[in-house]
Amino acid sequence: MKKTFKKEKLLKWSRINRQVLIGAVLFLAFIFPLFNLLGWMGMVWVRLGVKVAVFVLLALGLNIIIGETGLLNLGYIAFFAIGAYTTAIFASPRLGFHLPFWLLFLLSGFFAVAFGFLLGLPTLRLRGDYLAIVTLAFGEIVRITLNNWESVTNGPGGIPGIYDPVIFGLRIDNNFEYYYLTLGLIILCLILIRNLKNSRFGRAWNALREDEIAAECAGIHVSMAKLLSFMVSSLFAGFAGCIFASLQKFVNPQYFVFMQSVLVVCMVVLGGMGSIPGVIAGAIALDTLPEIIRHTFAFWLPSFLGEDFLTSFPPLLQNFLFDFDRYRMLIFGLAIVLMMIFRPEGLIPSRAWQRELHEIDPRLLEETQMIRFDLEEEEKDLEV
Amino acid sequence: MLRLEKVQTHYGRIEVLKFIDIEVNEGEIVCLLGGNASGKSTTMKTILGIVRPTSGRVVYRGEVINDVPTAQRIKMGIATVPENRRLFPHLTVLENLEMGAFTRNDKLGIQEDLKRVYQLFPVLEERKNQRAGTLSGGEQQMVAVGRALMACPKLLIMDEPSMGLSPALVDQSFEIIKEVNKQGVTIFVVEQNAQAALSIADRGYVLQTGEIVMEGKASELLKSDKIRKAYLGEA
Amino acid sequence: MVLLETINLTKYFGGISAVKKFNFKINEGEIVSIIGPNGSGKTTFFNLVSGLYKPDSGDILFEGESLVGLRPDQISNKGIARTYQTLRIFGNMTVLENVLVGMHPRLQSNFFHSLLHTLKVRREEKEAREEAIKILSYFKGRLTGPRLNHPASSLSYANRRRLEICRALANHPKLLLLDEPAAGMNPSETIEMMEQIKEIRDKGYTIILIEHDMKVVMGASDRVVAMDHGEKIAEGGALEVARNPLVIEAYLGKKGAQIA
Amino acid sequence: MGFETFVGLTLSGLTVGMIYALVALGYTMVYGVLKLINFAHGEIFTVGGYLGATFLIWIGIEDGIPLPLKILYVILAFLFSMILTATLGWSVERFAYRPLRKMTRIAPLLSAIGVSIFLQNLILLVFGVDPIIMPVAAIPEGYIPVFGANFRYLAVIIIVFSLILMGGLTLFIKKTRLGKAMRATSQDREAAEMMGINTNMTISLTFIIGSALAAIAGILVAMYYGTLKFDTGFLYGIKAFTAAVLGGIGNIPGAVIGALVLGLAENYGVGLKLGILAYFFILGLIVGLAYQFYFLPREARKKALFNLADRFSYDEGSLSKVKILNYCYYGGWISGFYFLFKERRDSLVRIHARQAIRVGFANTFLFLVTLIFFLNSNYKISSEWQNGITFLVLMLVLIFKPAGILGEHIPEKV
Repeated sequence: MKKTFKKEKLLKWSRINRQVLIGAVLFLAFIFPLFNLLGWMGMVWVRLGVKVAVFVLLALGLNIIIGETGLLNLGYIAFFAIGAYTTAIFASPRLGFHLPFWLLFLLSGFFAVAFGFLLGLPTLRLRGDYLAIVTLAFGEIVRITLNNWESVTNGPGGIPGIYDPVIFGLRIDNNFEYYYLTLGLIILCLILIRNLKNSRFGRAWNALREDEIAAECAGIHVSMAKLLSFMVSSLFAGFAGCIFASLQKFVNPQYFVFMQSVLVVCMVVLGGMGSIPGVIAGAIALDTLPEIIRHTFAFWLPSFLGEDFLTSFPPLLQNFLFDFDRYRMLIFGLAIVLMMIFRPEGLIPSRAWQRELHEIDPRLLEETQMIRFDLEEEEKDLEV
Repeated sequence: MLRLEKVQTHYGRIEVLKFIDIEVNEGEIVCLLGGNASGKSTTMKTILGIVRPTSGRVVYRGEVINDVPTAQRIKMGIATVPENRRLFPHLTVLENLEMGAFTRNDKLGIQEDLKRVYQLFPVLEERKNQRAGTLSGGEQQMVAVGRALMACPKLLIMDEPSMGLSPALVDQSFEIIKEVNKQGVTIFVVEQNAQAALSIADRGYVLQTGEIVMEGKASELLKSDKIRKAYLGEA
Repeated sequence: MVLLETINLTKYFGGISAVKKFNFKINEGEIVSIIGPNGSGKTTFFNLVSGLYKPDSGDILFEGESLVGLRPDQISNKGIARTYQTLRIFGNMTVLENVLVGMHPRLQSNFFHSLLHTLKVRREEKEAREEAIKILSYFKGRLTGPRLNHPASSLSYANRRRLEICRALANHPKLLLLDEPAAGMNPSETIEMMEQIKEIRDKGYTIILIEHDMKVVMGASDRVVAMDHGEKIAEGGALEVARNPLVIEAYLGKKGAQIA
Repeated sequence: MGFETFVGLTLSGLTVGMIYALVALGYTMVYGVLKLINFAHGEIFTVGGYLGATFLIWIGIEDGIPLPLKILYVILAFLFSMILTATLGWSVERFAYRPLRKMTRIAPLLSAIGVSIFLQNLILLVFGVDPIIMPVAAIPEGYIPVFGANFRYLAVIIIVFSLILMGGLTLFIKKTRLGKAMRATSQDREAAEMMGINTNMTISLTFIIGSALAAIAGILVAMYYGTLKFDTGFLYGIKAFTAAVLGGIGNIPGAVIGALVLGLAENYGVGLKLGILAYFFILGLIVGLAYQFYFLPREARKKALFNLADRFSYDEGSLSKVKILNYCYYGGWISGFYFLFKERRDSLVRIHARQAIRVGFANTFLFLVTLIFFLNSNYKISSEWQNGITFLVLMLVLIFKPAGILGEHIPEKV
């Protein structure tokens, strides 16, 4: 009796804390650009904020595939590219189109989803690791096509001069406006994701992740469910691509290399597969970390400790701290490996994956589990 | 010959075996009974060295073998017929048998043992170049036993030899166990089918959720009420 | 009325027949047990009926319609649900969610409604939840209360089997395939399970049961079919089958027959 | 296009194919044992090439050095690189994969990607963005004229050397004690352990052999093209993986055949006009089918060719219809549709009719592709698309025939 009471109280607390935390994070996200107006922070950071927001959107989309449905998509950046190029082609002097933004936005999403459908339809019955390779190949094919289809994409030269979006007569042309636009989109997507997660579709995805055969025999159309999750995640990538292209005013195939796909996978994995706070934290951390490190050692610390405090460091370390960008992928690669070994559920884990990834060999576990759970069961029965 | 002394085993933090004592004497057939999840396979894996005990001792012929690796134990004469036989399906029968003798280096001895196995199971000689996966259940059981015998064991551990076999084959398989025992191999059978196991064993142990709850002569165990109730399905 | 009928059902695995010319019939409201040694084709038969395997020849008729060539989810939607010998619950989802997944095909809400979480969806979800709890309370307090929101992997072995049955019931199947529902249970739980199976039948479900425990088979089933090497070797009332010499030879053994 | 060009393309296709095969063997062996796509294998290949080239530069191989000494240097470079690369492969398995062996499948896969990124960036940091250049003196010069095409000595060496290595590997796996232990481990690890096989050691051995082969391939590529870049391995890795999948993963002869097919396809693809490619398309299909047919059990062979219905004893009613349906396999899919609608009550006929439609559809598809190729027979593919072809092949194989040409060899438990 006593024990359960305590537990309930604890649960309540954690729920309240969660709400407070979400509120705080949202508030921070809203007032973040104001720091610039107050003069506490350079414009660089607002710009970084927009970039982070775009990647948060991307990571949230990828999380639907990896975290919720348990499939690995290594060509995710291709859908981002399709969204970005759609915007670039239909809103730039390149081919002389200039579609209104809302149409462009929907069109970017639509093309990304359409390609997701085309890729997903034949491939989604493949085993997990094969699917990873096929998506990788798809990503590369998209990039190669963008690189070579010069009549439309201008090849490696890219498409410059993308028009600013205009929403309700408001012309979006500075970083603040982009920031709030993306933030709004993120919040919208979060609501949609939450709705889906709590619906029959979200449950079907989770069931697929857990046990495909049982899910199929429970009446879930496996290919349709997988295709749906593939398409929803492509949709987010398409949206993100649209914003990205408008923001940059320029796209070229170099943005959409395989390493970018891996970067987004890193965000999801390091943050915590299937956990929305984790994924957001992962995206923020991986995007800002290099900048923060560089700024810390190039500006902030010297201003406190004197210009040449770094010279006392060994040259290799100096090089590392100043030029963190070069070491970024090296460290992320290492981080993935270490993470998989020591904390596979990510920094802010979701409950489900935590258990999933800590499972021992099921054959070995079978009998131990039974014993353990039978014991727990007895305890619980006594308790109640 | 083999003695488990106060053996305790964990998987992670979960305790599976709780201080069990088991003794197997030279030339005996000893059976270990237990239902699902009682820790039978863990006991077997502990003896083979695939799972290491967290405390207690495993003593084999007077030596403590707690830290001896599996390969070494097989060289010392402990061989096993795993649960569900676990043959290598894409290797031929001959290759499967050879895998049993993996730890041995004496070519002549291996050849002799091969002959001995073929004598015991003439079918296997006919099928020696067939893939093991294409054999019938009974033949697979023969390969599994033969493969264990190829290690020239002094102690043979059998994990659920009756599992997945029809009653006729179960009888046959226990006949084989008796036959092997007559040739001087000590046998430790882990079984769920109490009836069949106790009818050929000399002594028996009963394992329940990681603890030995009963032990004694096989004939006595067969008569015990508790056993009849729990394992022979009598009300 | 005949609910499920198989005609000369045959399935080969690499030249060996797992199920061979198997003719089987079950009427509405019956409990039929299938017994036989391991590897005799019982589970293969279930897999054939639930669409995981495609038969090599023969036909499966469910309410007069053929099931051959349908996907497992289509078959499930026609009203056949099953459990598994090796438990296949969704371990990382809660007990309640497991049952809700079982309800998936019955829920109507479409994708866009779910995306927007409309009133209709909310109402449907609420009703689904209530019904799921009702189904879970078949097994008394074992799966309800605080355990509703526990992950399914934290359940005991016996409760996982019960949960699997609840998941199967969630789709309101006409036919329930239970694969060794009492495996791994202790004698008293086994007896309880037997009673519950009968209760479920009384609620209007038809049940095919694979079971090794002869007590359950004897106690619960209206008819028994014995299989060996993929073929039917006997059929009839429980006692009749248990006394059949073929069954005794292939499966029960002399001692087993005495117990039965 | 002259005949010489064709011969030249064939020879370079074979050479490149052999190199792919050396890398593909590493993938296929690891997949056979661990069911893991070793993403880092491509990077291990690069490291091998870099180490070999660095060694040759360091030892100062020059044109003035007498030939035997040159050969000695090159052999030393191979050994040096193989040993270090094998150590790298071993440690990757030991530290990045082994701790994850008991986790769900996505964890080791992600770890492998992590290792791949780590190694690639490590090479970038240590050796810089500029490609490493193989000393010219280390590359054998000269060529043999074959039907008017030039067959470089190096290419001859690559082909012969690779054949010897693959032969040796096959013998090793088929005949030796360790090779059998490897096969046993890949089929049932726990049972192998119970036989006294040190499975950890066997798995390490798989990685060591695979990495050493990759190192050889790396040096050979560096010699063949003269340079190596930090990200060459990524592409070679994917191509070799494609080869492994094309041949049927886990299947060692499959990896070799897949690699040769891919090497030839790439070279023909960019060198030839589409019309000629169409011929090879069909040829490849026939060769693949013939091979698969050849490896069927003898009894099944006859039945597979002529009468699918005889495979099992069907009941009388459906039998004749199924027999007719068999002609659909060869005839086309219209009759399949006909039967599907007319006899939709008969489930057996339905299954076969669907299959007939599927096969018919695939045949139609192939026919159309071939036709398009012929119609565009003047069109030449630009060489930039070489990688695109690989990716396309990979996607098509995985979509239409994931088991590969020779079939997968991933043992299931009994």
